[in-house]
Amino acid sequence: MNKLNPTQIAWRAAQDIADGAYVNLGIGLPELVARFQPPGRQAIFHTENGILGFGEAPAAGQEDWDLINAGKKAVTLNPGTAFFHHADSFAMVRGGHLDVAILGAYEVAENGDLANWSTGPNGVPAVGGAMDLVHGAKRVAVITDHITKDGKAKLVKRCTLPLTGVQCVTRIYTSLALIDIVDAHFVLREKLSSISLDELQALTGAELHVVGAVADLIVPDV
Amino acid sequence: MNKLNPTQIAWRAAQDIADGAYVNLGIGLPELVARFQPPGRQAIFHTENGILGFGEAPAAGQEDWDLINAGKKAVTLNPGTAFFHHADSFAMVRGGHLDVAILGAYEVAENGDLANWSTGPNGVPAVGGAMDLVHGAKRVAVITDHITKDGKAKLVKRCTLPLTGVQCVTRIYTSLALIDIVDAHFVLREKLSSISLDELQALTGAELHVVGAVADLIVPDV
Amino acid sequence: MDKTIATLREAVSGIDDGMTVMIGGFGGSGAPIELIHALIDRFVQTRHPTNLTVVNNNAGNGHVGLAALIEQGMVSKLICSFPRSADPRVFTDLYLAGKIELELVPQGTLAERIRAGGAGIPAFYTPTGYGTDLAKGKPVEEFEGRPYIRERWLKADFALVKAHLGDTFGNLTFNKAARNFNPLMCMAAQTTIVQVSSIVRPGDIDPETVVTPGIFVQGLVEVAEPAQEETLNRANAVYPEVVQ
Amino acid sequence: MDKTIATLREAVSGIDDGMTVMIGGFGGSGAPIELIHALIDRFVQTRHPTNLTVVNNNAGNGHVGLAALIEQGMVSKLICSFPRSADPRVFTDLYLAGKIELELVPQGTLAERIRAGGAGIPAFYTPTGYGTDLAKGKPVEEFEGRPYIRERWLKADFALVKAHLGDTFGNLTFNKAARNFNPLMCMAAQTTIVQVSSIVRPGDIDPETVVTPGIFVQGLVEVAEPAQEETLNRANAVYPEVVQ
Repeated sequence: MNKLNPTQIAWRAAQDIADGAYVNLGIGLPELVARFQPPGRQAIFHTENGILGFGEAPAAGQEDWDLINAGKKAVTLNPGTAFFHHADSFAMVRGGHLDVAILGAYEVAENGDLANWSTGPNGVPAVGGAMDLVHGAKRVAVITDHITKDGKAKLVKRCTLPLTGVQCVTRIYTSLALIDIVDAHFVLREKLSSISLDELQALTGAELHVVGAVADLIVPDV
Repeated sequence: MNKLNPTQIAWRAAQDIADGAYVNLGIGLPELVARFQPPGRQAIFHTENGILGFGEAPAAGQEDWDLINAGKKAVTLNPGTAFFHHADSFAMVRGGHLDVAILGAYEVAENGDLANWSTGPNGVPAVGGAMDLVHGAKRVAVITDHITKDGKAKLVKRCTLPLTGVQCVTRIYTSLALIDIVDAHFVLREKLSSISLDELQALTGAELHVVGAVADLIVPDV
Repeated sequence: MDKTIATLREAVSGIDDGMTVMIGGFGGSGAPIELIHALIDRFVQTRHPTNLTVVNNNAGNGHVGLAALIEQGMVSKLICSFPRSADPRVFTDLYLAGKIELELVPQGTLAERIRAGGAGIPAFYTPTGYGTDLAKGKPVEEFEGRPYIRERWLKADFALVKAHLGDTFGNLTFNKAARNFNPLMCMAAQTTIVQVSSIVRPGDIDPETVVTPGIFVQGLVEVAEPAQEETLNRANAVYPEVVQ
Repeated sequence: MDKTIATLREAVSGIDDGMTVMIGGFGGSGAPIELIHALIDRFVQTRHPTNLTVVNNNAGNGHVGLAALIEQGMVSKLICSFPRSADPRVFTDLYLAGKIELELVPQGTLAERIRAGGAGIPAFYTPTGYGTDLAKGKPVEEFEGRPYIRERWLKADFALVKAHLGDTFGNLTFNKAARNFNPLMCMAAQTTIVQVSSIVRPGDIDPETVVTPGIFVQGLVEVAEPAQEETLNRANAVYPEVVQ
């Protein structure tokens, strides 16, 4: 099946970030979003561990291990950075000061519920800042493959995995489509032209609503 | 009647402040305490508006009006000062980090209740930081004249004026005596040798208990 | 991105009738006198904004700054801890005449309520005020054997704040004890407007020394030599100046 | 007054069996490796302290620092947000064997609970975690139409913290993002012990740039060139070193 690679999903998500936006990117796939700021726009990236305005990864061997992001990867500084402690950092999050948080997902439900921190009772649970981010940012978006590796729907009617937050996600960027959550419904905004609505619906665990035109999801080779 | 002047009461209170103690002094009479640090001891003074370690008043004409205390009087800086915002300042207070707060009083009750912010419903009420200080400092002491200007007791059985805090005062430095509050009783520790216990009791609105020896309250001419 | 606003007039143009406005400062230190006066200028010309709820530690001193704002009749309610000053006549007269509402809040509770508003904490418990008149009607709860009262967050439509340096991203430093309520109010307002002595480029402020990160600031206006309330009052200044 | 402590050994000498110890850092950045190792040294010699409750964002990485403390069996309970790392074997094995208790707390809630402990706020409401497994058993309350859960403060007997500069009064600065939980833990512990790269005189730190005022610090020990957890782990270091 023709689908976007993770970098392409990240590219699409990056197009919706305004100039000057304050953005938190989850660990892993969401981190790719920072690579694709459209020309003329500069977002300011927040990391939970107390940096606003960090930059790209340093060259290997140039790491300063006191200058890391939430994923504990080394970063660099852009001009205009600020450092702060964890309580101030989460005041930014919880207080609604971030414009957007872009997170990964195990499951997203049509009512906006998100599950992205625990795959169940086995192993060691770890939550980090995800539960804070979903209730803090003005807009919570998810970027994810449309289905799991073994072909199950990740966009579902109700989450089966432990929740990260209730009714918090408003937009989902997948490998096949761009879907908004409106009034507890999935509303299809864009899809790859190579997939039909019926095919997409078959890969989605809850009804896809169409309100007005569905645009083609067009992404460059990145 | 022979009694201590305000400066002498302040001198006595200062003798109980340990080296390195963090101290908040209320506006007015308590401010005098800072003048009498015993030799070899250095207390660090906290002011609600965000300074730890301020020093004496500047010479007239040398004021920096961004460098003031809670009474809005100009101060100077000692080496080792820190500035911080109001929430951090009251975290110090409410969080129990101050060793002692020394406050003025309209009335103190034998159960430790303090009234020092309102003389009743007339005029404009103003509370400032007093209500925070009484519940924050490890030790809350009062310095006050023993009786009001018109001869009424300030040390009372129950406060009649609006309370600043309940059961918060543990020591009272007056113009005649030094009294601790223990298990909701006034316990007399020191008194001027020129006044008898009966005379002192007559000027006090609740019973003075004597537990062990009562020392002479001896203060230099300051 | 550049958060610079060209003029004081433009900086206060978004404040409408009935809004809640936090005004920084403790007495005169950290008080954004020029922003307040710009708001008065607008009122003198347009009769707006009015019916404001103002949050400040005090109630003004003399006839400049916050006192002048109150004197113009623009403020219908004041939330503060200490409405006394060397010259509190303006507030006192209106208050005793029943023409301005007062919500008196202990100073530490005021600071914490503002921080809570900025930090997304709708309510918290504090020992401050328990058993006093200022706790009347507030929920009480015991934790570990000690009673506490519940206080609510405080938020605002606008904050008018004074800082020292600000870069164009809105990162701020403050001058000495002029910090006080200013960084908290930056967090708690929908729109925070800051007057700074100097607007500098991103990178000109050491990231270790930023007190208020730019995320809490929406607009900056440069006032190179700000007036100090105490100095104005010692000169018996009145705002707006009475034209002879 | 001089809060300097001469040796690492002396700096950790007050920590007893069963105590709650906050340990600063986020992963390796800001982690007080030398203080932790001094505590391990004491345990190796005396079999104390043990049965500790440790508060940290993580659960250690590799076999140094916090991971080594856990590996020694000194920790009976961990309160953290993210017990995963590049090499989490030490914690994972003990946890899956039921030999260490875990209290998992969302990261922002963990930070706020620690700050609340330091600020005398016994409880507060947060939206974080509402409707999730981590909110089970916690009181829920609605404010302005939105549900929140109530969280309690977190305090400790000791905090072990890493800072950059410290003056003899205990005023501290931190290095970049090594700040993280450190200033909060300084507030929330009965006794805060700080390792700093350099102890300086009062006045050597600009009062505008002090991050943690000395009132929150009880003892300072100088560790001029502190080890970094990531560097140790890349060298496959183990603490205590196995003597051949």
